[in-house]
Amino acid sequence: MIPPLIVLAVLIGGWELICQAGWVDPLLLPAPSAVATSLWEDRAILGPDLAVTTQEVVFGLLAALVLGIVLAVAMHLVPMLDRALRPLVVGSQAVPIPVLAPLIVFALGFGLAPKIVVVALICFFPVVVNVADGLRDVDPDARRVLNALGTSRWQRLRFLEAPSALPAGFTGLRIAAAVAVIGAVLAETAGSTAGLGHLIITANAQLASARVFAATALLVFEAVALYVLFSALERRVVSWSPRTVS
Amino acid sequence: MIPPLIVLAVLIGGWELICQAGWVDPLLLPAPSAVATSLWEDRAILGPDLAVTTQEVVFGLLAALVLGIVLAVAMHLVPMLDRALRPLVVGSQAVPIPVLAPLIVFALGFGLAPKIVVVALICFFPVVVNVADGLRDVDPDARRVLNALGTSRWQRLRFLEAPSALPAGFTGLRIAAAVAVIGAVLAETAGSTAGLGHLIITANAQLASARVFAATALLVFEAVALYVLFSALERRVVSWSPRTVS
Amino acid sequence: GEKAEPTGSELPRQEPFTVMLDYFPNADHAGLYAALDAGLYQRAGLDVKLQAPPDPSAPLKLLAAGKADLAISYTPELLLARDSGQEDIVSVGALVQKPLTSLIALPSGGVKTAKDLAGKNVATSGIPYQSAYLKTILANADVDPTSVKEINVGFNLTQAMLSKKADASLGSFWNYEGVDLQRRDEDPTILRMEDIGVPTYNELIFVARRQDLDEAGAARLRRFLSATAAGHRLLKQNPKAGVDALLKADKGLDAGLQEAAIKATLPVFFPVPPDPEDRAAPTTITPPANVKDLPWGWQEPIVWANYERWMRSENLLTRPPSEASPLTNEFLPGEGLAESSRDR
Amino acid sequence: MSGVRKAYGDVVALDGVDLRVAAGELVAVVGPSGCGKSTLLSLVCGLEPADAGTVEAPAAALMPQRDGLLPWLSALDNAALALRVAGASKAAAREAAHAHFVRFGLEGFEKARPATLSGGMRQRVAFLRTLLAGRPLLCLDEPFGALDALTRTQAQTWLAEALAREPRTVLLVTHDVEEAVLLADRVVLLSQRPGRVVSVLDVPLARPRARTEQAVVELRERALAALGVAE
Amino acid sequence: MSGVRKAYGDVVALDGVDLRVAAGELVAVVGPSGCGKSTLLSLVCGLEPADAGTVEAPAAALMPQRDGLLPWLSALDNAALALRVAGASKAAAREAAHAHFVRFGLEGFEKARPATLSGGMRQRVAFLRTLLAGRPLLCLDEPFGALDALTRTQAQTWLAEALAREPRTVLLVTHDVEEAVLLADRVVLLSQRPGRVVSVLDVPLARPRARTEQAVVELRERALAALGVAE
Ligand SMILES: Nc1ncnc2c1ncn2[C@@H]1O[C@H](COP(=O)(O)OP(=O)(O)OP(=O)(O)O)[C@@H](O)[C@H]1O
Ligand SMILES: Nc1ncnc2c1ncn2[C@@H]1O[C@H](COP(=O)(O)OP(=O)(O)OP(=O)(O)O)[C@@H](O)[C@H]1O
Ligand SMILES: [Mg+2]
Ligand SMILES: [Mg+2]
Repeated sequence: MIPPLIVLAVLIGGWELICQAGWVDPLLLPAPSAVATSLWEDRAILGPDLAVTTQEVVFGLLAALVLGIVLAVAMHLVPMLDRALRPLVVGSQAVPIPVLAPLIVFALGFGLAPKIVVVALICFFPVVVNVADGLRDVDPDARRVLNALGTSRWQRLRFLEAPSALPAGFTGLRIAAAVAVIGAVLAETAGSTAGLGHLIITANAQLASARVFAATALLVFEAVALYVLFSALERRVVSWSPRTVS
Repeated sequence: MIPPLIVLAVLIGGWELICQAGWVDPLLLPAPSAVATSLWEDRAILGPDLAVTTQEVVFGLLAALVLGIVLAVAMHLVPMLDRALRPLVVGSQAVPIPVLAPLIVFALGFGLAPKIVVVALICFFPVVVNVADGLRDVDPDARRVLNALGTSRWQRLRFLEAPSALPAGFTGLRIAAAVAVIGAVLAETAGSTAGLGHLIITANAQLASARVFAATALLVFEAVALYVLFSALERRVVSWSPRTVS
Repeated sequence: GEKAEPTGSELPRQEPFTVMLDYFPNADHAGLYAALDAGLYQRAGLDVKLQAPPDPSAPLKLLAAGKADLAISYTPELLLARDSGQEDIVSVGALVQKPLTSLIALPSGGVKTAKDLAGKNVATSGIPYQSAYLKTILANADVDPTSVKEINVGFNLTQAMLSKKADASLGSFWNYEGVDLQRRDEDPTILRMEDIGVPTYNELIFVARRQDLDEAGAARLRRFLSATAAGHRLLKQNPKAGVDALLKADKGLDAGLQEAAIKATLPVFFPVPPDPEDRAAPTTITPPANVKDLPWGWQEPIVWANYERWMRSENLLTRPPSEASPLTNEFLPGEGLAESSRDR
Repeated sequence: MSGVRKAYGDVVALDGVDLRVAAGELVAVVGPSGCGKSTLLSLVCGLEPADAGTVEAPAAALMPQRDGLLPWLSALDNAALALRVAGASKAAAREAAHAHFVRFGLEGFEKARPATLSGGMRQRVAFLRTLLAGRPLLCLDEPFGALDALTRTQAQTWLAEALAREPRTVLLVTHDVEEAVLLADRVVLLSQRPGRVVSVLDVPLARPRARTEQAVVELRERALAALGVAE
Repeated sequence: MSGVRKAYGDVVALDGVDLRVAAGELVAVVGPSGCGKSTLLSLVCGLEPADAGTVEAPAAALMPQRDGLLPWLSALDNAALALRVAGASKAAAREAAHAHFVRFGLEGFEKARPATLSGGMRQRVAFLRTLLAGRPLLCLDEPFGALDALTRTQAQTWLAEALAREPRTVLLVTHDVEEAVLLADRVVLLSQRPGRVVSVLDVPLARPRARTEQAVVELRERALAALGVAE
């Protein structure tokens, strides 16, 4: 717990100094003290927006998880599907939100659904890639044992490949958790009336930089919290792996 | 090669049908034929912008690769550093570009540098996480052999941990390659005079949807090409792993 | 935002009516929110939904795709859309009569007039017609265009000036960013487009699809515009009402800034008599010549024609002019009932 | 299996191997390291196709040379894996496997992950897993290679008993000629790579056999001689 | 090493083990599976701390029970690994390792990845790697467990020769009592877990020793008896 706090303290201290010294216009970079003040004073605004964003993140992440795993498994089971879909999956990551947003709005309107879609679109990719890679990183001897037993494809997946993929899957999940937050922000910039991303845009347009940074601080905190949560889950679930043992 | 082409053909065919049937307004979703026409007719505009974006992507990706590996190795070698920096690394992924952009512009102006920074910021994360995880997924027996030989920390890294981390590292690299393109677009939306992201903004403002989609098609193509490139590299480099053998 | 309203039995049947805003709710929309908050739409039998768009170019796309009954957009944007084949969409009223887009500079930039732009960096947001504004402004001020560096900074116009990477910016609104900077004592120089050589135009307009304007659609639109006009009259009497209504929609808005912006914008929410001395003003005005009779939302066809000609001269429009007019005033309050189409 | 040939690139692992194993027979395969014994089992288990010749075999359970235990399962669950795969419930499979844990000196290690087991313990778990699979054919690749004399004798005895109770066909790869002679009905001797059948020794002795029995010692020496091990 | 105790949770692997090995001596450690032999080597190599007692040992090279080959290196590079680690150039290390490849029946497999090697070949590569480390102390954990009689005899001979040329201290864990008697100066017999030293047999025989020598057979039987293997 201590090292990150020290780093944080040093970082914030230096930042405050830079701002106090007047090297940067406070409209560009507000002092941490101003951000802290905004965190407190604007809590009535920040709180509900944080709740909205968190909701988008949680649902989006869940959707990404399910979608990512299902897709990775399907691609793993049917190599043809892998070859057919992987370019699409990769390509999906290169479509800019401004291009996509009107289409998503057209299809889904303005509620929670389009936000979940955007978050899921951004998060499912590291999950798919890591899980698909993990499913193939199987101990050849264990594979031989199960193959010799005449196991069904499904059994090999269940008893061998799925557990083998867990560590890599968690790597992907942690990446997804960290980027889910920014996904929600992107989704909100594409038309929304609430959420921290929305707040940042309106605050930015009003040059309320302390509030912008206060919202950003919450986003950062949320990303770190999610990452830590999934790390903890990983330590429990993947207890056999050298990465958690050593 | 065949399955992705079939899927692509079906997809584009369906899309064309939907557009021809007039279900969607061409402003919202231009027909593939219109996009193809734009690809051809606007090639004098698209070409140079593609070159600019590619340059940003390549340099940003290289920077992310170096930064990501150095950081992951440093965090691996000094656990204290890991604990201190990981929250920052994770948190860095939650800072929205609109918040960051003014600061980057303030520090770096409008040239190539800020784009490289943004691309690198987005791409280094999957590299760090995957490499750091990979460095720990080491065969315990091999570790014992090297430990017993009284190897230095550096030697263990070089002979044992670094090669062990290669497969996971390539997973991260492929993810990074796929998202690098969108990183460049994001960077360009925060201020630029060229590049496909810039083109998309201007074309969008002119409601030139076909051109927007033509630029998007190039982005998608570039992401897929980079991914395929790194996959091929991986097959050569990580030739011992079950993921590439089987 | 429900106030104490007439009881349900007195209300007409509510028809859903979706309006796609041009941007997140802000002072420009104060009249609409005031009308909404005062129950004017409800009384007009409209269940109005004011919807922020995914991005400023999306409202026309979503309107064309039938996802809204009405969209708020920009004159150049509409003309571009029509140029790309969307001849079915038409401007049915002006929300803001004048350009809001302006050339803004901070004292550090050393730009007081358009002439001072020589040798400077100008930040724009990369929208082609705004780049064309800059060209026109420079030509108008006899400044060598090659001496001016245009840098596209996306959404960071003000920040680019604050970080001293740009000496001036073209693209922010005088009634919003301009007012904000003034309130912060940044002492901005604000030059409005129509004052420095760009033909005047209606910055924000209401756009509809002609195909939606059958008898029932037209009736709905008339009721909407009439209620919106009333909302703006409310706003004129009491700008605070607009602030309260806006803040109900978005608590993140700064009440002081919104009020100042609304007050600054009030004059351009309503049609004003053209100043004969104004170079940018149309030389003639279509009847009714009596300015008092100009209804709220009035669009001056000559202004539009001038602006369209300018766009064409800048190669922003490529297709030959269309048969169908890009605007109609026939759905404005008090208009169009007697004469079917005044603008033809 | 007849006329079987298998090559990996330039390396010919097996060349022209004919082998017929009767049901219920225990055939030991002995041969120099790298001569293709493990490859032979792979072919029999249908894990790889032969390059030439035909292989026919019933459903088999394989115990590979490097145990192939699943690191995320406990010792008990690893032993019970084949039962789970065959459709048994988790509880039933565990119970069935646990019945043998005391006998195999694995008591108290039911919940231990493979990584925390000793080399010999891992081997015993893998052996148990293979036997419990209940397949008509067992392919055992050096099943007792890491066991000390005592534990090995116990395991051998146990295998003999299990086979007596419930006859199975066994293909036993071992580098230990003595073990082959003690357990097998026939001993197949393979040549240096590419592996060919050099000779087949019948072991017509009654069971249980003792290490020191004259006939056992004699056969062992004959086999060793055939393999070229100098006296 | 004196009074050493090592426990993993509830499992006591070693308890009160005293062992003194003179420089240049070859001591074989024999004991039932799971009695803590591998653990003993870990402690000697300094891989884990003892819970009680003291361990003193010179720089060692370890050959673990499961070879621990690096899958990304060729057989040659795996064998040469210790040399590389000691600072040799890639070319020099390869050359040094290659000199032994023919002798070990690994010729032609220089470039093969461990995954394509047979079990016995892997073991030989690991053995080579350990010897080439040039450490004063060798800790060999079942170095020949996967080798057939012929290859094993060759490897044993080779080890004996290498030691004669360049004396080293060797701690040899084996489950094969015969091997222990053939190679060692002393044989340390460990009890069932928790491992304790049951007895130490001196092997005062001249080398080379033959498997069939009377003294060898006798010592072997004594050791087996001490371990409780019924005749
Ligand atoms: N997957 C593979 N790819 C390439 N070569 C292989 C593969 N598997 C085995 N070989 C080669 O085939 C030959 C026979 O290997 P096999 O494992 O069958 O030997 P073995 O008789 O089991 O030896 P040991 O007693 O040492 O285990 C060896 O030379 C080995 O290198
Ligand atoms: N890392 C570990 N964690 C927990 N328990 C362990 C660990 N390593 C060894 N043990 C336990 O310590 C005991 C001794 O193990 P060790 O590997 O030393 O036995 P061994 O004498 O080498 O046996 P074998 O001849 O079967 O290889 C075993 O019961 C084993 O389960
Ligand atoms: Mg083998
Ligand atoms: Mg051991």
